[in-house]
Amino acid sequence: MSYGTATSACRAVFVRDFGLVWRRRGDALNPVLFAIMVVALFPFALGPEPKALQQISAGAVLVALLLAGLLSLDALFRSDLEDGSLEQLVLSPHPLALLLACKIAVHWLTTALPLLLVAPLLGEMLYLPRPVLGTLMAALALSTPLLSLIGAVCVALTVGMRRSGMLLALLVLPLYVPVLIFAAGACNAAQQGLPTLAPLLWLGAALALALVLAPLACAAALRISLN
Amino acid sequence: MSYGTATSACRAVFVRDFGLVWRRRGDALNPVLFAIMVVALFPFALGPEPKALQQISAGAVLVALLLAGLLSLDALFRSDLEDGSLEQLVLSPHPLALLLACKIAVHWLTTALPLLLVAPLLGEMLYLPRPVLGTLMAALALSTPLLSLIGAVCVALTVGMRRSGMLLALLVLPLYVPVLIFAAGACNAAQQGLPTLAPLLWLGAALALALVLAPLACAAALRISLN
Amino acid sequence: MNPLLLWFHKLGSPPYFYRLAGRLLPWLWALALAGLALGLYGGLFVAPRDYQQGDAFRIIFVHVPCAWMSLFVYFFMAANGFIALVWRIKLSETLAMAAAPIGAAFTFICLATGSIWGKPMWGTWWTWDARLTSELVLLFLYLGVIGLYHAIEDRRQAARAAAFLALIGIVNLPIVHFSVNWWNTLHQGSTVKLFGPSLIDARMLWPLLTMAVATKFLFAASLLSRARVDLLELESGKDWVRQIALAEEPRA
Amino acid sequence: MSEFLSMGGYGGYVWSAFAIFIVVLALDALAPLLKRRRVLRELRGRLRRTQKRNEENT
Amino acid sequence: MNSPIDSEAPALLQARGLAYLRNDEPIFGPLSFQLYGGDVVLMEGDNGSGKTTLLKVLSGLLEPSSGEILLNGEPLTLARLSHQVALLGHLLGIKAELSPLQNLRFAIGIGGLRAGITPHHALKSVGLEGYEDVPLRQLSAGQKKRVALARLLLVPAALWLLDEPYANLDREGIGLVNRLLELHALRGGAALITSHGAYAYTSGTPRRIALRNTDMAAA
Amino acid sequence: MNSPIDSEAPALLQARGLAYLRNDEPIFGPLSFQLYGGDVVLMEGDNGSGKTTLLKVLSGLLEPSSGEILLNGEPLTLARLSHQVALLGHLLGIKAELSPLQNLRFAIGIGGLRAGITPHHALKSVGLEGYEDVPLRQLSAGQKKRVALARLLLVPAALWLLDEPYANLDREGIGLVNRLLELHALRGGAALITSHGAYAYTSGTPRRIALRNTDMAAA
Ligand code: HEM
Ligand SMILES: Nc1ncnc2c1ncn2[C@@H]1O[C@H](COP(=O)(O)OP(=O)(O)OP(=O)(O)O)[C@@H](O)[C@H]1O
Ligand SMILES: Nc1ncnc2c1ncn2[C@@H]1O[C@H](COP(=O)(O)OP(=O)(O)OP(=O)(O)O)[C@@H](O)[C@H]1O
Ligand SMILES: [Mg+2]
Ligand SMILES: [Mg+2]
Repeated sequence: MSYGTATSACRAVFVRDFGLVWRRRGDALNPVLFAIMVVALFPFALGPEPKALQQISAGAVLVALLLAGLLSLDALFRSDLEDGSLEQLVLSPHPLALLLACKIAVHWLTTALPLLLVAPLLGEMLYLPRPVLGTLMAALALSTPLLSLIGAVCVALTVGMRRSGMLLALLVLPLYVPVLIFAAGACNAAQQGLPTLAPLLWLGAALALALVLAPLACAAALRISLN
Repeated sequence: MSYGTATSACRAVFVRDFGLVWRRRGDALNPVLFAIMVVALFPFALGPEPKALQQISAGAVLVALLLAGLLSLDALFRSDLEDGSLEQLVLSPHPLALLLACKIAVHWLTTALPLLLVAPLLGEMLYLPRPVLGTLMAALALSTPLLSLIGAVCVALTVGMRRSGMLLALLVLPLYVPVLIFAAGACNAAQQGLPTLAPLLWLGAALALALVLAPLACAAALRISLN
Repeated sequence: MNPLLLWFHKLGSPPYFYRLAGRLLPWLWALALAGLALGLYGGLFVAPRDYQQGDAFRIIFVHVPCAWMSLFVYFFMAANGFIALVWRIKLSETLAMAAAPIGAAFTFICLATGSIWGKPMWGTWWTWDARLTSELVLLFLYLGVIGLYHAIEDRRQAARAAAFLALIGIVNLPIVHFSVNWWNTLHQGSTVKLFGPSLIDARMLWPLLTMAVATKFLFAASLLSRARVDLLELESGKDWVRQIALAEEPRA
Repeated sequence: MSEFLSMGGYGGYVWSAFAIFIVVLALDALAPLLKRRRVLRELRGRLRRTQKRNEENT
Repeated sequence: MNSPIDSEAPALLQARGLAYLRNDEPIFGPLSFQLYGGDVVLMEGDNGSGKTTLLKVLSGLLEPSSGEILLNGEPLTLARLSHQVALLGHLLGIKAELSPLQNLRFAIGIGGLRAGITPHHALKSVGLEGYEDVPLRQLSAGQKKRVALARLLLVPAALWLLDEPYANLDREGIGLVNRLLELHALRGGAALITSHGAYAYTSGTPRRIALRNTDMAAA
Repeated sequence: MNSPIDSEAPALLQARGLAYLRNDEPIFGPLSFQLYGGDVVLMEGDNGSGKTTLLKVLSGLLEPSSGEILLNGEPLTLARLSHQVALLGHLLGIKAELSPLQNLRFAIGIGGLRAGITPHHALKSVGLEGYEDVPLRQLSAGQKKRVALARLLLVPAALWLLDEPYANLDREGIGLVNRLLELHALRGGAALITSHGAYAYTSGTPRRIALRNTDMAAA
């Protein structure tokens, strides 16, 4: 009779959540398709001149990825709530924050990482200058986990609700703004040939903080909204 | 013993749906807030220079309104499905297409019309040139009902599904692109001082067509997805 | 029990708070209105015309007090939210949630008057400068708190979830306040200092300070009357509310 | 007087700012009064119904 | 209340070899039966045996995989059907935000009104007098069900398809359903009701149809 | 199986004046009772009388509005609690996309494993041998319930809170639940189960707690 170790609990969460994503691997492409489509809207809306597009390319890619991430957030806890797994998770003898951190990690790996991988393609679609691409990727690598962590806290707050989609966006977007500012700041600096380290360092610091605090906040929020 | 007239059935739908919106009038603001926030993302992503923002202003407003409309679409039939009202609607002796047209009309009046009303504000936030505003408003007035109608058909197709949010976006966006092209075309023409009538006329023609066909398609789609 | 604690405990009881607030309210409204009248009089008639901005600077007498209040009310809301989350005091939940719409109103006024003021001064209604932007984010945070509160069926759970959100959003307050120092912006820096000499004419300063105090009273009055009604709604099953409802039966 | 109203050419700006201030805060003060009326009305309705039902049951 | 074997008047509802497949798995097997005016038929079956599905097929919401449905001797088309059938499902089709009166007015608007009855009357006869203007969310599950029953009284329909009408109702509510069914039968209407068997239509011995539970795991 | 009035060993579960309010409306009134090792207690009550809510409060998912819960004589905190309580709710907490074995492995991972039993054994003893690797969506409702019952066998927990364990099960399944309960009681565990009363724990006469249906519409 043993309760198992926290490590084995985390492994169980990883194995199951990856298994679930694997079973519905078609769905995993949705955010990528969505981002591609949003990016594709810009040439239609702004006209096809490469110069004009190039100017907005980094920003547009950022906004598209952010919106795609936002829409996929909703699914983070939904299926677990609907089939009662979430309750079992809360009742586990292992720290809830740790288990949630694993869930968030899987979510990031399966939704944000693919987005990160297509980011160069998206940039190419909008004639993103090559030298900026590196900075954009660095900014994305730091900011997407940050967005997932912040988003997870807000999702946890709205988890029991019926029509949460729009409300979630309202809660999340103000918190995303600072992240976006720093990420875009780095890209703009790169575009003008200025040093990009400072905004990236800020993002890194925020990420380190969020890695520690967000799972705890997420667990607390979840307890509140299951209550 | 009478089945009532089609007019009275339509009136019943209007009265009820407006009543429902009125009961949750706080929610009605959500698309507007969402659109404002998406528009606010652009200056963060692209930098605050009025010149750069001005160039993309019409396009960004269009994209923001389109996304806000997209997110609010999901709610079109959801609550009716969840409480069984949709079945009662389908079983009504009056033409389903007519009743659905009324529902779509209420939806447009309560979600798209407020968006239309804040469009000047959104334009102002991105320094939209005054002369373009008129064209933008005309394009929006023609394209938002069109988007609602097209969207309604897609929602009807996905209505029974669990995680429809992202899927809906994927279904709807390709259909929205042509509308967006004409609307953005009109705005771009206005920005360059060219005549804007042609794209607006195209939008008008498409709207006239959609007004007739979309409710019928919507009814057919609904029957399929309830089956 | 410690008398102070005892008083807190008593204050936390809804009927007691309801009655106490009812007794305080007329005084608060009177002070607020008198302060507003005095401040507006001072601002519109006594304060001299600014040598740079002309009469447009008079907007300062509504813009700045409301800007301060937008921050103050948020802090008040978050502090009550914290108490509500940690000690589960119902009154704090009520106060936090009653403060949110008032804060949103002040924030809205700050934004609106700021952009009205910006047109003649900066030549534009709106720029994406750090202070303006962070103030806009503050408005969205208020709206998010209100939206979340109304989206949840159970009132107490709703209040706790919204209070949690308010606590997360508190990181925005220092950004609003210090943005003028951290980034160089179009918006001007602090001119009024609590400690040390202020940089503006005394005839401009006293109406401004009067308005600042008056808006505090206004907030207190509005907060208490909102909290009273919210308590009536929350406790509508209780006897004391029933008595109030029956006592105010409109004679037909 | 008209000079005062024109505010040195800035009248439109100044007065609309003050108007927004007053109108928004007036609405804010009005909201709880309206809500109070609604809450008490609904409560009285509920009380009447339970009373009636109790009378029927006994 | 057994169906008169009267070959002259066509049956109100006639099902011939009706079957429904989902993903090629049979949900209910070929089924044939008839309902005449005045019939109240109880359908029993375990969870998942296809009761709800059968009612939806009969109402025209689902299309049968094979077999046919005749209404008054004429094959069912969506347009004809809806004039004659009232469905009360697991989901009641009422809005929690609106009052009973608003809900009933909507039902009348889209479904029509029987002669000689008003929403107020209907609410009174299901025991909801005094609740006309309370938002439904403040009512209990049983009271909500009564609002849905009031709809049945108002809307003209010869055939009632009721999915577990007794669920959520207390003893008095069960009596109410039975009274409504009797009234409907006396008027010449027919009703098909489902039940888990815990409660049942008590007046007379209703005819029964049993659905076998097809094992979903088999395939 | 009645509780021994043995004042020396503290009760496995003790509720003192437990009440739960939602929006200040009482869901269940102040309730006091004790469960000792070996007890199986049946809780009865109408729809909406608060059975599910009580189980959630006892499991620590919901916080009681007043009163306290003692586990082995110590007040309940979320951390302590979870080691001792297994909850089987309306929602089974299993994934339809995964196989029974995958689901059970996950449950063990986050909940721990009793000595001397393996997932294969547990599946066999609930009669699901041969279904180890079939995705759950292909199983019937009753078979899904059995997977959830297998979880109870595997995860170490002295107190079982079972919400309508008999629902969805056929006669044989009901017997299975009763066998599991007996085994658990013999081992010194305790169980609190709810039911609409249609089926019940048949071995011996279990103690019963009845929840009154507080009328939600009243206040
Ligand atoms: C939409 C536009 C504006 C917004 C959102 C805004 C926002 C704010 C905020 C939030 C504060 C309070 C800061 C604090 O106490 O930490 C403030 C103070 C102030 N604002 Fe604005 N403002 C706007 C436009 C303007 C304009 C156009 C002017 C004048 C040219 C102006 C002049 C001032 C002054 C003088 C203060 C007082 C500073 C002090 O003493 O602390 N603002 N504003
Ligand atoms: N939308 C659906 N998609 C797939 N399968 C479904 C769907 N609806 C029902 N089923 C399956 O069809 C079968 C019959 O379901 P149905 O709801 O008709 O049963 P029922 O007799 O009404 O059961 P209950 O007593 O639980 O109401 C069940 O096995 C169910 O799993
Ligand atoms: N999330 C919720 N929000 C508001 N009210 C709720 C919620 N969950 C339950 N209730 C209400 O609480 C009361 C008790 O519900 P509960 O689910 O505990 O009853 P139950 O005895 O388990 O009923 P059943 O036999 O239907 O399972 C019901 O009146 C229900 O309407
Ligand atoms: Mg059924
Ligand atoms: Mg229950």
